Amino acid sequence: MPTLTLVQAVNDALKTAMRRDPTVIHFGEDVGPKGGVFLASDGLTKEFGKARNFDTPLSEDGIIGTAIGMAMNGLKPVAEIQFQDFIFPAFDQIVSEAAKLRYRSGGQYTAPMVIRTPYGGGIRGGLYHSQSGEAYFCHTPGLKVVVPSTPEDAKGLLLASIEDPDPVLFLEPKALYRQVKGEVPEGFYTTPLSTLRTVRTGKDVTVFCYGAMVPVCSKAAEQAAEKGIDCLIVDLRTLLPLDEEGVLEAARQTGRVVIVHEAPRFCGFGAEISAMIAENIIEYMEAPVARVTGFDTPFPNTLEHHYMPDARRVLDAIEHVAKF
Amino acid sequence: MPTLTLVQAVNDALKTAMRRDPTVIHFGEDVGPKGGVFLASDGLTKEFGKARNFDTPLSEDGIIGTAIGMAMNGLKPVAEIQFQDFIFPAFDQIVSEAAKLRYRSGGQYTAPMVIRTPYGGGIRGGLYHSQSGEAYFCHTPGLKVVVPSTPEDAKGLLLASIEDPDPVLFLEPKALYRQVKGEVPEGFYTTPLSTLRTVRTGKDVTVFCYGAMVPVCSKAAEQAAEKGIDCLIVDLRTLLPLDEEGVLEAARQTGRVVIVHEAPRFCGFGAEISAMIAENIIEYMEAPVARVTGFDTPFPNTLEHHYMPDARRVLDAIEHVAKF
Amino acid sequence: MTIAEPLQVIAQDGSTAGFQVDLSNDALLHCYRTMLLVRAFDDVCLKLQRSGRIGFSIPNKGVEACQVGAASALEKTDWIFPSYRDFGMALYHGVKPVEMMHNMFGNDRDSARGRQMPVHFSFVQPIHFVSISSPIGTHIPQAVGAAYAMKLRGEKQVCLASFGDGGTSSLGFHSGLNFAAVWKAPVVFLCQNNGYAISCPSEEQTASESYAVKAKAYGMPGVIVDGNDLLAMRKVVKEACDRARAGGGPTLVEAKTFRMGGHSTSDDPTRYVPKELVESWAKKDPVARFERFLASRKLWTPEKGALLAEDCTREITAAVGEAEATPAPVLESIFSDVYATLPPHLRRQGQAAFDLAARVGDAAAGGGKFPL
Amino acid sequence: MTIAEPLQVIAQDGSTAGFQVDLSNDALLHCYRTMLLVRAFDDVCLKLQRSGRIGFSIPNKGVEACQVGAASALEKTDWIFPSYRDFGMALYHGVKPVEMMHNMFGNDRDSARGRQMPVHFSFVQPIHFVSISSPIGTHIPQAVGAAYAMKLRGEKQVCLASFGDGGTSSLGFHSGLNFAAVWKAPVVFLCQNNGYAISCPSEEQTASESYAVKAKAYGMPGVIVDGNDLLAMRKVVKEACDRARAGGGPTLVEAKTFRMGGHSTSDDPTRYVPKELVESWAKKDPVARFERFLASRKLWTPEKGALLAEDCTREITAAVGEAEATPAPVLESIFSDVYATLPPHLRRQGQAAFDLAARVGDAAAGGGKFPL
Ligand SMILES: Cc1ncc(C[n+]2csc(CCOP(=O)(O)OP(=O)(O)O)c2C)c(N)n1
Ligand SMILES: Cc1ncc(C[n+]2csc(CCOP(=O)(O)OP(=O)(O)O)c2C)c(N)n1
Ligand SMILES: [Mg+2]
Ligand SMILES: [Mg+2]
Repeated sequence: MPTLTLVQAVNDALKTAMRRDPTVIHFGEDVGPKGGVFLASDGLTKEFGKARNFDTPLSEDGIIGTAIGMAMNGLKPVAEIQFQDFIFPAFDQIVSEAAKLRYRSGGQYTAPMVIRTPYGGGIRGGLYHSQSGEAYFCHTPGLKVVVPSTPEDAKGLLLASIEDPDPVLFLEPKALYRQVKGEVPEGFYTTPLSTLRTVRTGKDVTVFCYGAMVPVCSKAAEQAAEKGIDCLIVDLRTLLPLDEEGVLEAARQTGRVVIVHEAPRFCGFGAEISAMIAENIIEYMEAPVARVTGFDTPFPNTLEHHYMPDARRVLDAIEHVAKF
Repeated sequence: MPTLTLVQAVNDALKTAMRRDPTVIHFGEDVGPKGGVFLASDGLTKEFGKARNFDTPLSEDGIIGTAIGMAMNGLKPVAEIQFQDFIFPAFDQIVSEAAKLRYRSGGQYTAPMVIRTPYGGGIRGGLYHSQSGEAYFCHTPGLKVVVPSTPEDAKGLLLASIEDPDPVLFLEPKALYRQVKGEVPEGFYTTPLSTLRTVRTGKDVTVFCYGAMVPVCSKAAEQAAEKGIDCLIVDLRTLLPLDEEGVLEAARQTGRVVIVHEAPRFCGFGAEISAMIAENIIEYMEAPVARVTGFDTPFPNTLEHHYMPDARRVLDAIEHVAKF
Repeated sequence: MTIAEPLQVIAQDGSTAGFQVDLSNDALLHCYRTMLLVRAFDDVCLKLQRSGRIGFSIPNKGVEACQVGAASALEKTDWIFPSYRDFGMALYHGVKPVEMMHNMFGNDRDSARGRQMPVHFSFVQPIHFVSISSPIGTHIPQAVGAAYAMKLRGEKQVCLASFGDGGTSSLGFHSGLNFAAVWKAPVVFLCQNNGYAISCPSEEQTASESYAVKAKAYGMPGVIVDGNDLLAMRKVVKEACDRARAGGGPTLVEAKTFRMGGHSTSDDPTRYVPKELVESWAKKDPVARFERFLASRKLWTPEKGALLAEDCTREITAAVGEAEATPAPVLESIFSDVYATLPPHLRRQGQAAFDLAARVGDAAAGGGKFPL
Repeated sequence: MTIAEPLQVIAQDGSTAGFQVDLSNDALLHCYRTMLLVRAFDDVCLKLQRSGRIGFSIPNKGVEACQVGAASALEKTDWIFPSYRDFGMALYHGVKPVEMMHNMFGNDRDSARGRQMPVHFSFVQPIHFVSISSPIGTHIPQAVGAAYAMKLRGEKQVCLASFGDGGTSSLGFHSGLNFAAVWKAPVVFLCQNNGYAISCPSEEQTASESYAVKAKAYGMPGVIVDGNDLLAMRKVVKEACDRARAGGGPTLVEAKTFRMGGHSTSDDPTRYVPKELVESWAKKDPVARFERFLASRKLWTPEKGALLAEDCTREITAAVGEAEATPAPVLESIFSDVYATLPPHLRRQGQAAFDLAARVGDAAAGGGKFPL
């Protein structure tokens, strides 16, 4: 099996999908000759031609709006939004249109499509090249929201998203694009959506995380282990529809929970996990349900390493709930 | 004191603000001669002229984008979005721009402005005239989010929002526009933002709600009282920044909590309340923290009375946590 | 190729001055009957709304020729991306009034199962009449995407994207027309300029000399046509379709017409429309004009017209009977069609809703076990 | 009034064929020095970026005349709504390079206190140079709103909204130009058409015959100007400002220029820009052209130019020294300026962050008590 970085795995997934299915097309800003600002679409135009991988004018509304129309009419569009921060001009198309099309037409029209976009901090991108907007989308019935954290999952989940009959927002942790490497099976395979990945088993504290926070939590768990605290780490992978049973099961196993994400805390995704626990299994909890998150501020630039949860902050929370 | 409906109180607040401060201007789609589709701006053009109350072209991006520029340059814009469902074309201007302007300019530029918009169900508006999008905005640092539930608060909170130095999203429960009436003080007064309103005191169960759910919860509390359950009802009024201390205090008083909103449950505002409790005062909780919410589906039309929480569903949850 | 004066084929007196009509008598009568059907639908719905039997409807008086003329230029394999005012296009292509009436009542046989407001139709047969969405302009780039798919597959189909004068200010107009022109996608953009966007008159909507001239911003042809002239509409839209099918890319058509009623049954246009304006347009009624044209070909007499109108009213009234007798959707309809398959959390929420409804004996919830 | 051929004042040989220059020799030299300052800023920042001392910068080689010529047409009381490539406008109006360098290093004296990426400047003095935002086009309607405020107060000021060719596809372009024209707001829209939006060439950005022609869609004048010609830029922008001040409403100016470097220091333009294109534009360098013009007036010799360039480099280098020596922002800067006053939840989060940093002895967090 070849060893790929996460962004190479994305590229491999796109090529794999486009080879096996002529209806798959990929487009967005600068994804053509330039190959995308992170090179995720490197080589696609060369192999599949300009009709199946191409640059668009600078309009996210146009990118997603046209993708919906393509999806309605038999294509399998994969649209890139250059940075997740720039998805908001297309918010209406995603939230009002893609997410509600099947519902409002009684299934006569559907929008099976994938929106790929790099999200999150770690590249000194400041306010507008670092955001983690998953909660905006997870509050939107009709969408699916997927976040890989390993090269193998990036490929398997992206292929599963492309196969999926519903619109999928595929959030790629840009901090991990070149930071993580791993073996990736060749050819076509899928990693089923709405399934959790156990990163590490443990009996004392359950840590829920996804995307770029997974390696951070792993590091914190190693440090915790040195202090005698044994962490179960769960990579959520699909945030919507979430495997809620699996989450509750993992929380119950330890009775102590830490939830970690980069996005601001207030009304962030972590709140839902916490609420789910408080609603269903509060009697199993032996400690407060802690959240380690970005602050409730815009994303800063110079001090991003203070803004983003790091192993230090995660460990602190792990110790807090372990000792409670 | 005159008795006004909620929409009349909004109209009164706009007139009061525009009379005392010549920099206040109001605009949006159909707010001019037509007076707004709900008549919230009835009579404004007549009294203040076309330069201070006027119709705009059909572009929410334009409405909010220009409002930001006006606010930067000394005006106090109050912009109406005809239905909250149609705010999404302006999502980028609100989330990327208004909310982040002060931060990204170190306070050199600011956007003191108010976005008024009717939200919520109850008028048989279906998917696109019924939504409650508060959670999208509450996840956005830099914004304030206000939701009145009585005529007196509608006026006082709107005037406070117009006075506020930060951008405020003012969500008006359209179901209550003509449904609730109440005495409203004449002239200028403000109801401070970020303060809670105790609708009803009680010792058994705490119910958190806002907007159109307040009368629903009051009704449920009356029915609960008949069954011997004494409810404390808190109208949150300002969702962001929330009076978190007040919320925790009210939750601690009974140890049993029900949270009610119309919006979908998953990653809805209720999750944050629940998470706050699970994080800070879980040890005081004597029952699961229940949420009564819209379902995780788009908003239906014919069956909206099943979709929206009603006294029946709220009562069910109150009984559930009371008996736990 | 922007035309300053709206293209006209049928003069106000019904004459066509040597114009080569490319429709058979039957086809002409079908156009006529469709306009009457729209009018009957309107009248009946207005009464239903006023008496509280339905919640809402959208009047079309004055714009019937616009819709029907444009629709007549399309093939059944083409796709229509309509605005909420365009149901005449669906009727023209053979959608049955009762299908629409199910939507007006939001009942269980509505294609959207009562999830949408009235007049938000969706059909895939006998023509693709894409699910109407309330947010203005969002369907415009969608039409372009669907057209891109047609082009990629080498099909000779077109998409018609229809919207109002207000719609030209929307985001979708800008992105849609721009993408379409760059891609040379087979789309016809139809702007029905009916004078108002709810209460906003054209001069507050845009400062441009016309709507058609906006085509220049995207590098595509723009044409102005008399929207109350069915044959002119047909001609202009057909030419645009032909060009699109031949690979010539998109066209923007501005049809000048007038909305004789309110924006919707919730609207009171007397607050903002000058009376004289309504009176001046009343003289240009598109149906009467087409009747004069038909009369000039011996296809119409007042008696024939009255009979046909009655027939249309009967058809609509029958549809009302059927739709009103059809039960409301069952509770399950809230939870289905959110995703292709029901995810567990929706199953749980649906089950809870059903249990509660069953416990409190709520008939509307539908009987039996929660079916999903 | 769209002009098909770009307006030119300075011929490639530096001659101006009887054109009435409305700037003093000192003012001409100020324009020249500002262009050199932009070039020096560019060069220094590129080196800083390549050696890892700053993270990012935006090259301006080729577009200096565009920025400086436009800026020279403005009064200090006017407002600039710039794109990230427009810092020459700020330099022209007297913003000190060190103010900018603080931003490039994201230090505590940066007006945005290190919250923004490099080149995202914000100034209120000596001219309003509005905080640059990354999302393309959002500032366009904002400029219109600020201009509406000017108009309402009866001030004779204008807003200049500057953006790229790619920016014309954005939502803000469409809503901004439309609102401005309907309101007759005093705005000048400057589209710097530098050939590319990152890697996207103009022919994939739009099918229109020019960017200036898009003005027609909004009913405002559109003008094309040679963006490498400082005096032509000044003339066209000044005329647009004059019209705006006189109540004549907005103008769209398209400046034809070329981005000689990459989009940013992260970009490799050889992947998509044909070499011949770069070579052809190299011959039209705006600085060299202005030098020939100055020489024709005896204001320039190669020696004088070299001295001035050195002087500029010295000024920039000094700014680097000062900025690099300035400490990073303290932890408090993450939490302040979210709201006018710090809400309790941010106070708690800030305190927790500060406590943790103090506990683990993190120097970057700044010493002492959490100050808010
Ligand atoms: C994005 C959005 N904003 C506002 C509305 C509310 N609204 C519904 S119809 C309408 C006017 C549309 O006017 P026009 O495009 O001219 O179409 P017409 O009704 O005249 O056919 C408005 C403002 C909406 N549906 N969507
Ligand atoms: C809404 C949005 N989408 C995408 C981007 C990423 N992006 C940054 S600059 C740029 C190209 C801008 O091109 P142009 O407007 O021509 O300006 P230039 O850089 O050429 O001066 C893109 C796509 C962005 N900043 N904002
Ligand atoms: Mg209209
Ligand atoms: Mg450019």
